[in-house]
Amino acid sequence: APPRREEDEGGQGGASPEKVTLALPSSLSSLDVGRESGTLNYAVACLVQEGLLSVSPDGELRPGLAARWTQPDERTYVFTLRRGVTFSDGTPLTPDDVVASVEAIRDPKNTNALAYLYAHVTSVKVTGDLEVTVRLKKPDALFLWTVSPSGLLVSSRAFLKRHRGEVGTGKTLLLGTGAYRVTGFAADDHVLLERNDAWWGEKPGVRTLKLDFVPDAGTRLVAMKSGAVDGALGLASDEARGWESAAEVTYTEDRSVVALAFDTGKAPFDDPRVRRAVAHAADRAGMAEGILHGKAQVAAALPSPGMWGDLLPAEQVTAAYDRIALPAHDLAAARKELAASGHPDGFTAELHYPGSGPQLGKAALALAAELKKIGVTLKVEEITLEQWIAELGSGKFPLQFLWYFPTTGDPAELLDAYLHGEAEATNIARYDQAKVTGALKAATTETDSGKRGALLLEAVTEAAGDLPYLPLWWASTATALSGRLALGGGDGPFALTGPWAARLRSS
Amino acid sequence: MAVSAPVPATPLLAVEGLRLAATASGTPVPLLDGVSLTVGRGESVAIVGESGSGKSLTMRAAMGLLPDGVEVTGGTVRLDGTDLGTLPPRERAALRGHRMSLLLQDPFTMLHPQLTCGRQIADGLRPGFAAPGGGRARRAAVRAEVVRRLAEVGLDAAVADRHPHELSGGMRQRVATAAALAGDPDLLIADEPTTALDAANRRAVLDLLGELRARRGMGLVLVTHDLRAAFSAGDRVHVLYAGQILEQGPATRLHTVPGHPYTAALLAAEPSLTERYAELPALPGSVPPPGSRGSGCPFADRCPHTAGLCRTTPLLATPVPGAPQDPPHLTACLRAAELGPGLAPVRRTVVERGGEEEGDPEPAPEQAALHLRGLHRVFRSPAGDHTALHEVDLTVRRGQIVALAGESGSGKTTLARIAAGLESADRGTCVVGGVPLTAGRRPTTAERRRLASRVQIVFQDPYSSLNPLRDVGATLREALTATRGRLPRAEADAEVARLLDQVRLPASYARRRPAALSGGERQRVAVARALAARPELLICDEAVAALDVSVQAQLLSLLGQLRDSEGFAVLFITHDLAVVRQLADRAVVMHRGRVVEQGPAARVLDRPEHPWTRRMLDGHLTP
Amino acid sequence: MSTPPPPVPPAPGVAARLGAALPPRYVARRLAGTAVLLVVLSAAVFALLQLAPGDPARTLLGARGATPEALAEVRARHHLDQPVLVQYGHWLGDLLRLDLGTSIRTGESVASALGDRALLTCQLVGLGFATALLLGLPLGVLAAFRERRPTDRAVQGLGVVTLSTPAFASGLALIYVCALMLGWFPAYGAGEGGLDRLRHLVLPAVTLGLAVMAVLLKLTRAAVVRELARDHVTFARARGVGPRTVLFRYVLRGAAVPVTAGAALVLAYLLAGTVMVETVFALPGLGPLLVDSITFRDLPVVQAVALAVATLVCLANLAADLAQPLLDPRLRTPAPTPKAAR
Amino acid sequence: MTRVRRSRRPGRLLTAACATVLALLALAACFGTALLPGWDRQDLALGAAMPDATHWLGTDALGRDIAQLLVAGARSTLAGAALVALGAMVLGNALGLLAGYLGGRVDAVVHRLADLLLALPALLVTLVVAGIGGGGYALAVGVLVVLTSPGDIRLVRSAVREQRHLPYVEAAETLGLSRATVAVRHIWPNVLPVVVANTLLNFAGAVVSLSALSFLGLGVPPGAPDWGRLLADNRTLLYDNPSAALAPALLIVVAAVALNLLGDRLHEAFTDRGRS
Ligand SMILES: Nc1ncnc2c1ncn2[C@@H]1O[C@H](COP(=O)(O)OP(=O)(O)OP(=O)(O)O)[C@@H](O)[C@H]1O
Ligand SMILES: Nc1ncnc2c1ncn2[C@@H]1O[C@H](COP(=O)(O)OP(=O)(O)OP(=O)(O)O)[C@@H](O)[C@H]1O
Ligand SMILES: [Mg+2]
Ligand SMILES: [Mg+2]
Repeated sequence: APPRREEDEGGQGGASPEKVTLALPSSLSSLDVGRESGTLNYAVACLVQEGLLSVSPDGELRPGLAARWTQPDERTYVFTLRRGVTFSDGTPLTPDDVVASVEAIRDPKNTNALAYLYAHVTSVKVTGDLEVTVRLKKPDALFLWTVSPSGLLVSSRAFLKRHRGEVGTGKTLLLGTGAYRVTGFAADDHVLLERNDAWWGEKPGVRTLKLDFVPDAGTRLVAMKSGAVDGALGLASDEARGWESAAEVTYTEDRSVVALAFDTGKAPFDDPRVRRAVAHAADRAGMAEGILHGKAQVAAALPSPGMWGDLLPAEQVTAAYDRIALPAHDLAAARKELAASGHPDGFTAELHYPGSGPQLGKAALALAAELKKIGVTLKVEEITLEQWIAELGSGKFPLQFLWYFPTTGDPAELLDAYLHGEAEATNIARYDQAKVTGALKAATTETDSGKRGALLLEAVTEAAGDLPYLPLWWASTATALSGRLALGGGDGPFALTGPWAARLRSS
Repeated sequence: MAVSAPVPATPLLAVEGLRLAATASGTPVPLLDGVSLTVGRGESVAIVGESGSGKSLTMRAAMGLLPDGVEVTGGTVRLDGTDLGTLPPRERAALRGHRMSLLLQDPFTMLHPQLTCGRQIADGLRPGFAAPGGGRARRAAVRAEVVRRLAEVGLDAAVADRHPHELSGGMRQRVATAAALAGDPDLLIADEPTTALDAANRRAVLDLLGELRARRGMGLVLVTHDLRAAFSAGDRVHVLYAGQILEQGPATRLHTVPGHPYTAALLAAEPSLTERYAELPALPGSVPPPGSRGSGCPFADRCPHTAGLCRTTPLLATPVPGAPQDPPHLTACLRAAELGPGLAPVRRTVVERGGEEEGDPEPAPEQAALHLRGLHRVFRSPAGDHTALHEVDLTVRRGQIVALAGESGSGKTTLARIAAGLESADRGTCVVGGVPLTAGRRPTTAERRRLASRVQIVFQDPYSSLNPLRDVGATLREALTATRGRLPRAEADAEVARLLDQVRLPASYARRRPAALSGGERQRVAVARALAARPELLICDEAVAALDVSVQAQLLSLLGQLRDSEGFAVLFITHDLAVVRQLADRAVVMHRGRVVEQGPAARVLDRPEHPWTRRMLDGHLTP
Repeated sequence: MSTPPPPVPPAPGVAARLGAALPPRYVARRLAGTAVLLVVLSAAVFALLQLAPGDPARTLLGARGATPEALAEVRARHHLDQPVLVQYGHWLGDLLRLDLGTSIRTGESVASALGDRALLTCQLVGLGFATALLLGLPLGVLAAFRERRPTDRAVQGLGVVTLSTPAFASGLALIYVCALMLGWFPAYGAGEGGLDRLRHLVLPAVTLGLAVMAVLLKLTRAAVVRELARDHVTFARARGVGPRTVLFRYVLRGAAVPVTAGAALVLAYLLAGTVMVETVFALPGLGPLLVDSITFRDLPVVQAVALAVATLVCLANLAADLAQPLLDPRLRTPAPTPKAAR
Repeated sequence: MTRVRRSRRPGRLLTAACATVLALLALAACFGTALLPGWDRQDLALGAAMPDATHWLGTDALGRDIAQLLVAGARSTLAGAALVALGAMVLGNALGLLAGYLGGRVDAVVHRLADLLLALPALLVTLVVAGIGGGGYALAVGVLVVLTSPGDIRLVRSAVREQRHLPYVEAAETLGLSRATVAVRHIWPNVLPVVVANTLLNFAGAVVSLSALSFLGLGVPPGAPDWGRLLADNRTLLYDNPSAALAPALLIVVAAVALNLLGDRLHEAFTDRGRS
């Protein structure tokens, strides 16, 4: 007989199943987000550990482990911890644990993936009974995001000391204050989570949560159809379609963006007409519709609308984005632009994509097919993720994919990295325009969120005309749950950042 | 058609009108055409016939062990009056081992290499022979019985724990005999039990079989293509030819007054140990293959006495005129009465050719066709070193025929291969037709090229001596090109025709593939290939051993004639001392890697000095 | 039969027989050969670091934090500034101390990352091998006994189809049929140990077994056909040895030599198959670890897995080698030949 | 004891069927792209569509017609595999002839090497070497050639060793022909049928191995109409449009089965000839 899942605890009406098994599409080899920082790692770690601040499903920063925070000056933040919080092993949370958690990230021996976020932090100190004070070298409008779960997941000093360098493995697991505690982890197999009854938040309905890693798409769907799992997280859009017959699928914008990056300092893409020609050749609507099955949005800029969260009203962003007129899919126009460019007879370029992003590969092939019609040869090649990351900053390839998952809900994260004339390491388009850079600089020190938003939006619209990047789409992620389950509390772009499983309920 | 003569009471084995056909290709091809024979209790019956005549199939049919693709199409096989053909397979299988047993030809493949000899003998013992006690007692009883069986065939008890590869060929044949007799059968069929053995062992194994038969009172069928073995070991002899029995009768009668031209021809072709004949009268042609046999006498095409009726009248066994009735002497020859004494063996002229005399002076090394001094060769293997040649001295003069005889494994082939440049000596000198070969390494291509016109070799196995993919012409042309340089096509073709003519083959054979040739014809092509190089020395390594007497006679005569016309020397390696007598000027006897005796052939054969030579002479079978 | 009963020497004891069957010199030579092979393979595995494009130090650091200090530290730790041979020596030394380094990706010690996965993979390979044996051997014998008849053709056809189907495709098919349609077995995962583990491994093992079954089938069929055509089998039948004994003691015994030699090769196919099977069935064995580690250029882990596989292969070959003289007395050192009594 | 086949007819039919399948595949490989000039036409708006009258097997994610892709893909699928098989044949025969005929030290080295390579799991080694070395498809094919060759080496070597001391070979030697001539002109032609049979088997193996590599992400470049790649790419469509995934799988299996059967049959025919 097929493996039966546990029967519902109380049958109908808001009660929740005792045990829920969900499938994750890729496997985790470590639970420590500092080691392996894929989006799914966050989805697991956020159930166990918390940051000083938390993020609402819509991307608003809210109190987390810190009940309050103040900013006495531009470069100083003071956080006051929630009272009575304990780790799942029973020890109370102290400010020192927060300091230790930051230290662990900054420990050069650890080569923690998040260390770069703390590069401009001067000190983190315990300044009171429940108080932690952070000082920065220079003002940083994004700093509060750094201490949200995307940049800081707090563990205890004792735990970190005991398991230095081994946190997140099957032996040591994780220790946190969150809604769940990890009771078992087998790399590439599963994570077992048990409700943490001492959690300060609203009591989660599901007692035991098992996350199974099922990398093969076909097997994953069979698992769902045969009832071995109750749902899945993080399905790719082309796969999700198949799930619609077996489960309730919800698509949520995940803030990630896919764009083409032109090296504006290198032939042939130093010629704006060439860039426009390529943009005219790209059938962006077709990609979103065909390759992503309509589950993505044609992008107008790098930051997705959801990134503007509490900076600007959504209508203002939409209106501004609507005004951005990126070249439409039009081969005749593309030919014309190319003819007028310095490469009227076409050229040859390479475009590499990471194996973990097959949809990028398909987009590249679609583009290549169109470019071929205007006399441009595009060689598409699949490479490993690591190789792709290494190539990104190397400056060797004038045409590249930009595939970015923001960790914050602030557009500056993207804009500062990719449009800022002085951001040499990350600005792969080597785009340097005084007006844009100026606006971005001004936004860094601006404390009023509305004004900051306006400055950033100005940078975006200003850069759009130069086309250093051709934004292709803003993607969404799919969550599938069997009809019996529902994820309450909204499905905004930050739905999986935070203790999402605590909101699982029977439907 | 041969019909069995009336035999008193029920014989042990009675085969009547047995017909077999190969059914693999759809249309059945007759292989046996009404073979009848009987074996009485305690009687020894020999079946002789050339290769392919159907001897083995007859016996397999009797055992019920026909290979796939061959089926019985008529006739009966009775054991003690029971028709075996009507028995269910299971019951028939139960008879094997206990009522009748079969001993195969090759002692080297007949025993399972991974089982001890004792085990294999024990497997054939009757299940009920030992007391029904369990385990240890039973094992001890089995072991005691195995040891007893080994003693019966003259082997030590220690052999029980040996694996076959640790024993010599003769010993293996004895073990196999013990295994075949383990179930105490009433009838033992031995299919060429001695063919793979050398002369000394051959005699011993035949003697052993005869002795066991007498002691156990069982029937024995001896299948062989060796006339001497048949006549020396069988009470009665059946002559099988192309799937039919041509003659049957008491061994002594068949030997002295054959009733069929075929038997007479076979006897005439047999060389003798004691006399050299001016010529060995050879039968022309070869056994017609299955599927191409007409309705009349299958021997008609080769028979010197063929009349028109012979080709159309079906065979019928009739008593040989003037022969005694019991046991009967039957012949299938239509003209037996008419030919009468004309069938008696041709009186062959005995010659005493001078050959070499004892005191002839040694030629200088460069003048000899082959000059070996102190030749030494050791084969090393993980199992230990084996000295195949031990300080061998040997000279072959130009134009001389030297026979090299010796037991199996005495180093004859090794010597031949070294002389032909296929193997290297460890030390010693080897000069072939004036070309010195360096000890310790195999000759280079350049050396072999020079050697090619001095020495050529013909091997034992006719079936692999020609490249199966090339026709005869191509093979000979290659030999011509290799040794004499590229010739114009027409000239080469003429030369090929001449070579074929030299070995008495028609020129049309140039277009035949080896598969379309008989064994004797293949050996002749091999000789032609060797002749193409115009060598000074022709080495024949048991070149006639695998052939039937009739074909052997053809080849021996051919060699003698060619030596006379072409003037090359021959080093002729053989087991068979009668062949030595017939062909050789000089005889050399080897034993365990040493030359133990050499001298003029007549002297060595008539007045052997070394005990081993005498043993070989004793081992020689005489009818 | 009047021969007086000859003295019966006792049969040699088990120890003596084993000693004769597995001569110490032969064993020593095979062990030495395996050791040499391991050294060669380990050198090849070590060379992977050199094969990876770019600076080995950067490769070992991974994509993160290639600061000059970190680079210097890696160079020192792996002796990268010394000649390759010295590096290899150090690496080998570490290896012998079972220090396989730390994973670039997880920071975990490689040895501990390998532990459970190796166990699972071994279980899978073992079960797969058992499946292949249970299917391949009897079918091979059956086909040989029915040589060129319909049964033989059918069995061979089955073998050819399994041989021609990529393991991932047959895996998906089995999941679809046995897990989804029939619901007999779970579709994925390794289960929780014991019987549950076994239940979870049935489908993967069958997938794996089917993929290599054909190899064994072919080997067995050919060997048995060869054996059946041998004189000693005909001779055994002709002297009334029972059919069961003929089959097991004569035919199969003879076929065992080539089949065991080939069975070691089957291991290579099994190991290659596990990568796909483990991926399809979501089993946390060495296969996915290898694939992921290759994707992420986690070289220490790749090297460790490669080494584990190489060791397994060497040991299997050693086992097959040692089995040969046990099965085939012709490979043993000969005992002195007894002489005929007369 | 010679065993003879019972009836030849069903076997012949099967062989004919295999040969027909292979001929069709070869035809598709040679002229597929020429016959279907529009095989790579994309229609993004269509996306992965279900089969209908114009697209018999539906379309893939790029809106390409799967049926046409499969026909056009015969070349890329079979070419790689053929390259592996032929490369292994050339390498295997050269080394096998050398080792078998020269014997001695050369033989010992080649023999050991072949044994070692044979014992290695080819797919894993290819995965590791091509994955770490980053050489992509070409390197993968190269590695597979090397790892496939030991079968040929052993085959040729043992055949040569078997034949090396046969009288006809030694007779050629006593005629003064060079060793190379003897090996190539006399021995090799006699080994050739087995070699050809084995090459067909290797070909089949390579089709399967390369599809496995595609599955694991190391196969031909993206977008190529390779069957393995199509199968791997369309796997996610299995439950929407099964034909998209099943058709390439079926083609792989059919091609491999046909090659395997033909290879087996050839082998059998050769051993028959050897027996008679
Ligand atoms: N399995 C078989 N299928 C078809 N023909 C066969 C088969 N076995 C033997 N023959 C043919 O039957 C004929 C008789 O064969 P058989 O083995 O009985 O000859 P033989 O007298 O024993 O010869 P030899 O002295 O060579 O052993 C031969 O022409 C042979 O080709
Ligand atoms: N290549 C070899 N390697 C190892 N031992 C060999 C080799 N060739 C021959 N011998 C051994 O050398 C000895 C002499 O063999 P050789 O073939 O010369 O004997 P022979 O007199 O020709 O025997 P036969 O009459 O059986 O042909 C035999 O014991 C044989 O086992
Ligand atoms: Mg015979
Ligand atoms: Mg010899």
